[in-house]
Parts: sequence; C-alpha cells; structure tokens
Amino acid sequence: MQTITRDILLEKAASLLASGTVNRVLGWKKGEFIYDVTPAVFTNAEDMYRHFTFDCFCGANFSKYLIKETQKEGKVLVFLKPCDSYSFNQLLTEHRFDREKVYAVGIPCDGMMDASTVKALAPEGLTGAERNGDALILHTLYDGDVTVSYADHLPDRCKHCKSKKVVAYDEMLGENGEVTDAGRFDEVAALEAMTEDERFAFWQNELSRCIRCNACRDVCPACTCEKCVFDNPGSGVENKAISDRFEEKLFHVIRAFHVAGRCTDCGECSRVCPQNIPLHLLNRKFIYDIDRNYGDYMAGAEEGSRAPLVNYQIADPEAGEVVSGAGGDKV
Amino acid sequence: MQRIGVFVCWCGSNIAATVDVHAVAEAARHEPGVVFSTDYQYMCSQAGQNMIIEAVKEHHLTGLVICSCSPRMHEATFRKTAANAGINPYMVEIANIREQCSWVHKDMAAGTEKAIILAKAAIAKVHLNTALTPGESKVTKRALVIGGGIAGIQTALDIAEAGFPVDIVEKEPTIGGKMAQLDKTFPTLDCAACILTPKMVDAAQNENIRIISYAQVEEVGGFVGNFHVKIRKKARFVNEDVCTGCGLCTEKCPQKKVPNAFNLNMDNHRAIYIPFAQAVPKVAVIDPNYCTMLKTGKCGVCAKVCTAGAIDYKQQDQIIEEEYGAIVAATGYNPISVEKFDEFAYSQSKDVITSLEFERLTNAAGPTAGKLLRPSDGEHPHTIVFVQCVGSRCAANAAKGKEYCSKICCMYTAKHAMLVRDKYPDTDVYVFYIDVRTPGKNFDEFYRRAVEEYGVHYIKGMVGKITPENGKLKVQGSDLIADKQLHIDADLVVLAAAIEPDKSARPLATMLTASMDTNDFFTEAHPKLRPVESPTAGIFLSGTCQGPKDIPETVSQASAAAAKVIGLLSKNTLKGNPCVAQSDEWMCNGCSSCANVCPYGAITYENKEFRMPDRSTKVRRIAKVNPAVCQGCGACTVACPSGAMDLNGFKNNQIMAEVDAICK
Amino acid sequence: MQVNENNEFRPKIVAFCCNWCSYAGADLAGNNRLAYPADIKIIRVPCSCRVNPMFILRAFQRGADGVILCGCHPGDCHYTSGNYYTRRRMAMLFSMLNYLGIEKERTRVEWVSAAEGAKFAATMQDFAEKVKALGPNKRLEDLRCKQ
Amino acid sequence: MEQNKMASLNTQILRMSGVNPRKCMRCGKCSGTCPAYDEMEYHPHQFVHMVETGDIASLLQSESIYKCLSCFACVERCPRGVEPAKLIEAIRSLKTRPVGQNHITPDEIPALLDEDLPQQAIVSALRKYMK
Repeated sequence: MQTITRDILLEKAASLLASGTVNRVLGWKKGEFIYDVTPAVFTNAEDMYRHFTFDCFCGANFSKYLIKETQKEGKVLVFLKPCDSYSFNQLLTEHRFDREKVYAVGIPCDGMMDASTVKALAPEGLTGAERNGDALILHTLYDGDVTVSYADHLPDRCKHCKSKKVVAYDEMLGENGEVTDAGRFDEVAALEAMTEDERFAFWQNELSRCIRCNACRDVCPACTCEKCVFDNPGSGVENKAISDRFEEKLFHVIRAFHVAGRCTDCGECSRVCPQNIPLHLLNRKFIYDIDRNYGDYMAGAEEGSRAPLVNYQIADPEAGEVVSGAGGDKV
Repeated sequence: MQRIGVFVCWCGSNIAATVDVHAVAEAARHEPGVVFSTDYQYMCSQAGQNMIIEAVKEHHLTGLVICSCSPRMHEATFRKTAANAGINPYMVEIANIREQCSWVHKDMAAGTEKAIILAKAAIAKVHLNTALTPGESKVTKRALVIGGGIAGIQTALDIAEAGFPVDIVEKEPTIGGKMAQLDKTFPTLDCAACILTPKMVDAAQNENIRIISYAQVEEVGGFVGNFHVKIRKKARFVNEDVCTGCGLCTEKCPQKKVPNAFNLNMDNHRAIYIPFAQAVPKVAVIDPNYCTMLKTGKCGVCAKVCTAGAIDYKQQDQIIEEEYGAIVAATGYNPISVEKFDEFAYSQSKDVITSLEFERLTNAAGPTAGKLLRPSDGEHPHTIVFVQCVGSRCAANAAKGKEYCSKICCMYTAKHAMLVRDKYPDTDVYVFYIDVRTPGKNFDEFYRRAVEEYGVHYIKGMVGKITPENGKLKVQGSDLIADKQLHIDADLVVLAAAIEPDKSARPLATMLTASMDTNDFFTEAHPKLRPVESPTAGIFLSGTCQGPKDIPETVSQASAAAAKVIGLLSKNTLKGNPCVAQSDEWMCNGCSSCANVCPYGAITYENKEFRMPDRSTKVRRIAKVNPAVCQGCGACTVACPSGAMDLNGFKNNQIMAEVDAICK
Repeated sequence: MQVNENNEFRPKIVAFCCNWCSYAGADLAGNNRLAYPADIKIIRVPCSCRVNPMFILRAFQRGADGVILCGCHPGDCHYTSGNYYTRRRMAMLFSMLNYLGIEKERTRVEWVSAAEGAKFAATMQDFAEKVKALGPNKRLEDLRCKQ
Repeated sequence: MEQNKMASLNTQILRMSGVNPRKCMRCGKCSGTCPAYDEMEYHPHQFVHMVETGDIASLLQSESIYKCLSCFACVERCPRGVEPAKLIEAIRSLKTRPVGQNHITPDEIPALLDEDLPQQAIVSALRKYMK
C-alpha cells in the first residue's frame, strides 16, 4: 500500500486550491500536544504549509463537518478515510449536505492511534510520537524513546476494523482496500455470554463514570440533529445534569437507539470519551442484533439504502425471540 | 394554566360498585389545575351532559376529564358536549374506569386506587392538550366499483340513480359475475338471467355509469374523497366502439378448441368469442393464448368477416387514470378447488361435479342446452347424490377446506334436488347433509317442499368415500338417523363446494390499505354497526367479498354500500381527523426517516430558507405533512431522531405526562 | 416501593395499548369481566408504533417495574404496517436493555386483537406475576425522581 | 365410587389420545368412511359421542374396539380434526395394557403371516398390539 504522507496531501490540496476546484480544505492542524490533532479549515496554501499536519493521530472523522461547511460559498476539499466515507454516504442518504459542494479525496488507512493509548504507554513526559512502519516510537523525557508494535496498540475500532475500503470519493489517493470484518462483534458476544447481573455490573461500572460532557454526541457523525432532544426543553427528556444511576443509561440508550441502523461504526464516540467508556459497544450491539435478525446491513456502504429501523419484513422475528436469541436466555 | 373540570361517572352500579366514585372525585379535586370535580350516576345522559355544560360556564373550564367507560364508547359523545359548552372538543380526555378498572377488579380499595391514578393521568394529559381543528379536503364526486357481478351492478345503479357518476371495473370481458352463470334462483325459482340481464342492460344504458370491462385496478393512491386510481384495460383486440356484437366472427374463427370458462370448461368456444348471449358490453374478445393470428401472424379470418372493421390485432393494453371520491370493493367469490378431497374422486370421474357445474348443466344456455346429462357419456342420470359441506366447516386442514359455513349451499342444493325431481321424476335424489341451514324468508318452506312435495331423500350424515366402478359411482356414507352405513350406486355426484373470496381480493386490499381476515374476506369497520364499510375511510364493501351471502343479501348489502357512498359524495368537503402528525421545521433535519415509515405517503420535503438568530440565512430540507392524507398512526414520530415530528392529540409530552402520573 | 396490606410487593406496570386492537381487547376483557391485577395501568396510543423508546425508559426511570406494549397482530395493523416497525424497534430496544443487565421479563411485546379479551387478561396476569416475582425495579430507576 | 372411576378413565382416554371430542360437529363422515362399519356394534361417531358424554363402560364391554382396523381413514377425512381412530386406540390400550401379556413383538410376526393377509392389516396389527 502506498503510504500517504503529509506531503502528498499537501500537494493535492494546494493544486486543488490553485485550480479553483475548491476554495477551502478540511484538514488536520497540530494541537497543544502531539496526540492532540484537531480538524481545521484552510483557505490558502500558505496556512496549510504552516499548520497542516498528517500523522497517526489523525483519526477524526470529517464527514460531520460537511453539514456546516457546505452551507458556505464554494466547494470544500475533504480527505476521507474508509471510516469517514461510510459516514459521508450515510449523511448523503439522509440529505444532510449538498454533494455538489464537496470534493472528496479518498485516502487509505490501516489504523489510527488514540490519544488515550499513547498516554497510557507514556504517562509522563511524552514529547513526541511517530510511526515507522510497524513500529510506534514514543519520545519521552525520562525514558528516552520507547518503541512498541503499532498494530498491537491500535484502539479497538481499528483492531476490529470493519472496512479498509473508501466507499465514496471523487478521487482516490493510493490504493483502495477491501471490506474486512475482523471480529468486531467479539466483545459484544462476550458481554452477551455473561449473566444479567454480570452485565449490569459491567455497565454500571462503565456508565457511572459518564460526566455528561456530550463529547460522544458532538463528535458522532450520525448525531447531526438541528436540535438534540436532550437539549430541547420541549422534548420532555431534556437533561444535562449528572447522576449516578439511570440518567446516564437513558441518555446513552436513547442516543444509541437514535443512531441504530444509521451508525457506521466509526468508533468516534469511544475515541473522544474523556472517561474511556466503551460506547461503541452499545452501537455495535445494535448492529450485531440488526445483522443477526434482519440481515447484514452496513450503514453508509451504499448511498440511499434504507435503514433497518425504518424498514421491515413480514417474517421478522418477535421481540421476545430477538432478546432471547441475543444471550438473554442465559441462566 | 388550564382550568380543569373532572366528572366521575357511576355508570349506575357498573362503576360505583367497585370504585368509590366520591373518593375519585375528591382525589381529583386536589390535583393542580382542577377547579371543579364531581360525580354523577350517568354522565352520558342528557342530565349528565347538561351538568358538564353548566360547570363549564360556571367555572370557566378550559379542559375536561371524564372518568367513565371506554373512550371507544363515549369519547365522541363528550367531545360533542364540550363543543356544545363552547370549548374545543379536543380539550376532553377520558379516564377509562369501567372496562379497564371497575369491570376487571373486584376489590373496592384496589379499584378506587387505580381509578384515581387513571384520573390523574388524564388530568396530567389534559393540561397539555391544545385546541385542534380538523382540516378540510374536497370530495371528488365520482365513485369506483371494483367488480361487475350482481353486487357491483346494484351498487353502481344505486349510486348512478342518485346522480353521481360511477365506473365499474370488471376483470372479465363482460359484467354479470357468478349470477350470470346460474340457472334458477331460490326460493322463487325465477331464472337468474331473466332478473339479472335487465339490470346489466340498465347499467350499460345509464349515462352515469361507465363500464370498464376486461380491466383491473393497478394502483390506488390518495385518500377518502380524493383517490387516484390507475386501471389497466386489457387489450381485447376488438374495437369496443365499433363491434356490433353480431357474432359472425365467433362462428367463423377456425380455432375451435378453446375451453369455455363461462361453462366451466365443459365445452369449447372459438379463439374469438362473446362470453354469452346477453354479455354487456356485447363485444367480441380474442383470447391471445389461442388466436393463430396473434401467435403466428397467419390467419386473419375474423378481420375478413367483420363488416364493421372492429378487429384490431395491434391493440395494446390501455391505462386509464381517474380520480374518485369513494371506492367500493365487490370482488365476489369462487368455489374452492375440490381436487384435494381425494375421497370424493372429483379428479377421477367426470361424473363427480361441483354445484356451479351443475348450474351450467341445467341451464338452457349451457353446454347441454339444459338437458341434465352425465358429462362422461351423455346419458341421463337416474341416481344423483348431492354432498353438502364439501370444504365448508372444515377446521381440520386449512390447506383443503374452510372453517366457516358457506351459507348458500343448503339452499341451492335444495333447489337443485327439487329441479331434478321436477323435470325428471324417475330420478332418485339423495342429499347428504350435516345440518340443513335455512334461515331466511321462505327458505325453510322451500327446503321442506323439496322433501315433502318432491320426495328428495335427505340423509343426515356425511359421505365418506366415492369410488368410480363400472360406470357407476359407489357412494359410501353414513345415515346417522338410521344408524346405518349406506352404499348407493350413483350416476352423478354433485359436490357443494365451499366458497372463498376471489384471488384478486388480497392484492386489491393491499392497494386499498383495507384490512382482511385470515380467510381473505374484507373486514368491515364494525361487524354489527358498520357492516358495509372498510376500516379504511372511503372504502366500502359490497357482496361476497365481505363474507358468504346469497343473492338477496348481496343486493341489500350492495344498496347499503351505495347509500354510504352517496352520503359521502353528497358532501362538498370532508373534515379530517385533527390528530395528525406535525413537523417542527426548526428541528427537522430533512433526513427522510419519517417518509420511509409513512404508510400513506403523507410526508413530502421542501427546501426552505431560514433566517438564523445571527441574521444569516440557511436553506434546509424540511418535512411537510399533508394533514388530509395523514391518518395519525405516529410511526414517523418514533422514526424521527430529533423529535421534530409529533402527533397531535398524542404528543410526546402528553404521553410522558401520563407515564409520569402512573408511575408517581 | 409499593406494598399492600399484607406487606406484599405491588409492581407498577405500564401497558401501552394501540387504540384499534389491544385497547379494544382490554375493553373486551372488561366487558367479559375477566380480572387481571390492578397494578396494570393502560395508556392509549393510536398505534403501537407511536410508542417511543423514550416513553418506556421514562416509565422505568420514574419507577415502573415493568412495561408491556400491545398492538394488533402482525398483518392486522389498522395503519397497515405500524406494528411491523414496532416489532423491530422494540426487539432492538429490549435486547439493548437486556444487554445492559435489565431483566428481560420486565419488558414485553404482545399482539392482542380486539377479539382477544381473554388473551389480554391472561397476558396481563402472567406479566404482572413475572414482574412481581422479580421484585422492584432497581436497575433503571432514577432515585432523584422519588419524592 | 364407580362414577369416579369412570370419570378418571375418561380423562385417561382423552389424555392418551390427545383427542378433544367436543370438536365433533356430528357430521358422521367417520362412520361414512369406515370400512369396518358393519362389523361394529358402536360406530366411530358413536365412540366420539360416548367418550364425550362419559359412557365409557359400554365401550369397554364392546367388541367394537377390536373391529377398528386402524386404517385412519376417519382421522384423515374428519373435517374438524377429531381423530376418532386415536380415541378407539386409546380405549383399546386401556383395556389391553393391564392384561400385560397379549402384546405382539416383531419376531412373532413371520409365523403369523399368511399369503392373503393384506399389508395394511399387518401394519395395523402392529399398531394395535405393540402398545
């Protein structure tokens, strides 16, 4: 696979800006820390040469930004990793932005690092990190360079990558990959194999850490509502305070339900969670249940496909059968 | 803040016996917003309603909670009362403390406690009620009748008589249906053709009626008052406007081996044919499966002999699109296939026939010109056995029979038996029956005449087995009265096959969004009180598509359906159900989830420019609900992730208020 | 937690019933005087597909011990297809709740026609007994809502 | 006492056969179909009726229960799915089981066969005497 570097992207962006194909570029910008890369919009090549960055921390999914960006004048360039392209398609399916106002460049991806992983490997004095082939080299103040295997330290979403194929683009840089599916339901299945009490204890422990920062919602490319029900005083469920019990479950269950059948499993929710709650396990549960009961469905794989929860088959299984079939019968 | 009045009904002792109505009224009094609370023996009575009206005036009430029987019973009543009192009818909520409380709980304490909670839930909901006004839609003053049998003809005639245009869509080349195939009719024994064909002619000549024969409904859109229907008129390869019905072509066509469906394939007609002499429209039709010209391009005899020049081998199917205010289903019935009953040997012997085949055999216009002859050898049968309930009342095997009673068989079998004995007194006639069911005017008298005057042998019992042997049919059956097993050597056996709805009914019901029962009969809106309407507004039911019926019943239902249609078409506008979905354009994402689940296609999208708080403008795609089309199911409200879609009368916050009140 | 005079636990159960089939079925149970526990409180909705998962979670949050959703039998929906959507939605929601460790007996979908008064009463009896056997719902209740 | 015993026998028959005689609509098709009708004192439809009304004593006395060929034509053709032959079989088993020894085993069959014996009779004999 051709390695995509900062230079390649920069060159592509600069030429598209120069030719007038686009007037803005949605890209990544260096943050305070090495792992703290943030999305940014560049309007000229000069800024780009100064601030644009591309490394193994550029995991952010850009698709959601297109909703706002396409409201502006002119075309915007976006780089789509495989994950992002699914969200891109899903948003198009839901008529959330104008395809004509986007120039999409597909880029291959074989996994992006999470800030939390790196921070865990080098809790103190991390000054830099880089990828060198299969190795991840961390520069630290106290321990010098620490070299670890890149693949072994990928976050869950990349370890169990659903697809290395960019499904929507105007132009592809490098070679496109294939749809994979590296056991992404293993963790869900493991939870299903537990007893109800064990599962409750697991989630109680996870969700009780939630601080209701709404980062998961804000980053989610499926959570693009003009006004979220949890922010809407008229919805009856508006609630921003935190509590230790059911409140968080309500939020996370409803959020997962609202994106069920629309979630592209990009894993951004878990990436951004400051409390490291494995939120993707909620979404994957729905995807797993949908696949098992209504046939395999990948949101965003095709533009215009009908989401499973706004669809039905006469021969669908009953609710009780679905619950029991998903490990509910364990005694 | 609403000013709420609570009215607790005793319903005599129906509620008061298990619910302490005073306690309910008292508890309600202390709920926020409740300014008046009382109880009364019969709230739905005139006095009770007056009490409500007085209270509204005296206490300036803005919302009413009636704790009474089911809203399915009296919601409409109390909404009218509210309107009479000068408040919006949708400011009323009913707490069902009879069917769902006093009648199902025996303990007074538990019943009272639950009634109070139900009252509180209704109070919580009415706090959030808003005045609703039904939308209005125009009514297209034209009706569509699907099916041109006696039911469809009668319905169409009655609607046309009232001055409304009506189209009959008939899938066969002629109207007339099953009745046209019958010989005589019970209990008067007048000939079916003599009473049916004048009606067919009436229909053809009525200027308000258009007969679209050899056609089928292909697509139905719209809603009550405003249906849009696509009809496919099949090519008959004969120009209907030019053909004079002289019939010369049907005699000259060289292709003679086409099974005659009108005579139940007991004889043949040509590839170009007129189904029967009195067909309406009396126009020839070419069967493309047999016509040599259409199959090979070589022949053209009919075109040569047709002096009118009506033959058109290039004719194509034609699509007719029309708007209708009301649609009547009159799709009729068919006898079930009796081949599956091996014991009756229908497929083994030509001399085992169904009752409808028997009708054709005795009909003067039938394959034997009315002489009763055995199909196998054309001989006169001397012993005839009639078997009743073949496939009717058969609960054991749904693949074979029907659980219901087909209703008409007892009477037509008595008719057949009587006619045979009348014409051929030398014939022995046996009827095996389980029960003889003859409710109906002059029906039992008719059956008794068959026994007493005509000497038909009625045998209480069922035939177990029929074996064709040496040109005879060995019939083995039980005689339960004599406690004997009978063995009869019969020449002809007639099976009274169960009847089932026409196969076209199920796809039609899907197009009409009309419901059906498990037997594929159309469901009526209410089994007793609304028997000629489908639950889907604007769809009416005529004849056997709703359930087994004889001719007099079919005709009365046909006229009843016509009366309902006339009632609908005589209105200029219709008031809709105001409890429809509504989208908040500020919250709508335009994602199309709602339109995906809407069964009525009531939701469309538009791009709208919004002025944002920062004075910028933004164009967004938003959903619009057509209130005339929306039926208020609420599927869209749950599909909508942002909560932009809500349902009037059952708003999210109203239902949650009820939930909160119940779980308090 | 609610108890009766024998200090026995009395569950709070919310039953959502569609107007055309199940609510009518509940009325029929009443007409035929078929008793079921008073712990069941019915909320009328036009169609089972009107029931938003939020309502169900709200009920649990406010102290319900069980929630049952009743609609027309598949194929019989007054609105043609509403209950098919209900079936998928509730299958997903209830499976998720069970995944979070909520006892699966606390949630149920049941198809009850307008003619099935006896089935309605029997279903409610059975559901109430199962929920009662589980005891009070602790796992989904938001304690702050208690007064 | 006697009455109680009969009632419990009746329950036993219903349980063993799985038949609900109340489904019978008295059409008589079973008796109309029965090839052994003339051999019987009580006929298939009467079996059903007698079990329904609890008149077990007469049935147990009657030779009719051995006349049933177990051809199952009545079961096949009954429009209500009553299955009279299963009922008769249950009554027969009720009588033969306590006796114990008059069973037949597959090994004994060859000796009992003669050439004219129809295949169906062998099969039904097995059905009747194996239990």
